[in-house]
Amino acid sequence: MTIKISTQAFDPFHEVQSYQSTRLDNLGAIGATSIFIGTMRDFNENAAVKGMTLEYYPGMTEKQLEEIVIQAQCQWQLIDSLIIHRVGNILPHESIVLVAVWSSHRGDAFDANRYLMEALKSKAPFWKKELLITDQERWVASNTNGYKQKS
Amino acid sequence: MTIKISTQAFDPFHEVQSYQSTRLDNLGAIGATSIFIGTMRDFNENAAVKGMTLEYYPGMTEKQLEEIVIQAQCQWQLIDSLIIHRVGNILPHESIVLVAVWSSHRGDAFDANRYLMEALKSKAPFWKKELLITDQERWVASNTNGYKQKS
Amino acid sequence: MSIKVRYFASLKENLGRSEDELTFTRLLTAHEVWNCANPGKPLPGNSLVAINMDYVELDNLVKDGDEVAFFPPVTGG
Amino acid sequence: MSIKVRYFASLKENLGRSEDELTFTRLLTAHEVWNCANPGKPLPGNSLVAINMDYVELDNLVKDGDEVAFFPPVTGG
Repeated sequence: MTIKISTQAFDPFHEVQSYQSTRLDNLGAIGATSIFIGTMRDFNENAAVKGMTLEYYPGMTEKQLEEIVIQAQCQWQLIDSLIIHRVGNILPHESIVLVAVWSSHRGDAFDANRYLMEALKSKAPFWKKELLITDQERWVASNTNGYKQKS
Repeated sequence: MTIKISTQAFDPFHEVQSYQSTRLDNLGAIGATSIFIGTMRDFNENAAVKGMTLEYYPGMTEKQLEEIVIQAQCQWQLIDSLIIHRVGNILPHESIVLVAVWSSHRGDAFDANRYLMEALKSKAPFWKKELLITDQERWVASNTNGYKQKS
Repeated sequence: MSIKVRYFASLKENLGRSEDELTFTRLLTAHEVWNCANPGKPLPGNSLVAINMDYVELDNLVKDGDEVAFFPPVTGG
Repeated sequence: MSIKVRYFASLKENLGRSEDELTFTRLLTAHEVWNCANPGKPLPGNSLVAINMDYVELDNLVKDGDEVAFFPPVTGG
């Protein structure tokens, strides 16, 4: 399990590939890798967005993420997992979050990845403030529930 | 939508990154990227495996994959998707399948990716024959249902 | 009526050939095509059947020029 | 009893400060800590509360040396 808070832009593909080649020693057991990348859009709730600031609670954020990963490890058989979350000033197209899960079987990889993302979005103390192209600033009010079906 | 059958080993991270940078023009709309990579393990059903041959039905395989993607596009709002499936002789650690889905929202990306993988495994005509370390060959009998909860 | 029959994976291996070109004078179902092409060898119960690369049921009728394929459960991904 | 109180995101911005160091002579709940630190400013109804970086309910008691944090719903990911 590795959790990183990144103040710099990161390349999610490079991070996953590098983690896989340097940190995982039982590659032969890996049958399934599930990767989720959350990216900053240039729109949100009907407004054009030109930037974002991500605040967090140093210490608590890492602690909550670790607890989330431990919960996932209790529920699914995982070989390893990597979470990277960006903080600070972010531009459209940049990666906000990466969740990668390695497992022997796809069910575990898919379900754990989904769980990690939903738990992260509901429990990890991060807060987004958007800078609109009108130069108006606004805090994002709350995260949606990603499991919910859209109408 | 892009579907590739690959007779050569492929690097899934390179493929996704290259597709994203050259084929997707509305990057600002992408909020969620879900990637699944199926990799050849060095074990299966309690036996050590040293190689695999993947047979397919040229023409029908592509046709079925296209229909699966069209079904996914009807059910979820997707920006683009990429499926690459390996055929021929494969070694442990090599990638067998890549499914990447780009969307504005994570629910669509997660659900569509999962659907594509399950539909691929139940409908796309591919057949695996394993070469065990004992030099015995055996056809894989059937795919499991990845949605089913393990006991 | 001219029909192309194709076999894949373990079915192909067990039959020792990958395809047949057959001519019939009457309409046949996919299952009858199998039986005529492989007398005395029942089609394994879990087999899948496609006509012109679409999945069909065993009792689907086969038309002139069709490609009928028989294969075991798929195991890709 | 010495308590550190922290505020994040819109709460911090609305209060105009990120933390308080408070001293009390009796046991307080997290909610009472807020009220003592911010008299006349009710805690917004959707606020979350943590003591020593674990989520707690508003009526949880705060101990000497604890760090109490108040913040709006989280919006990461």
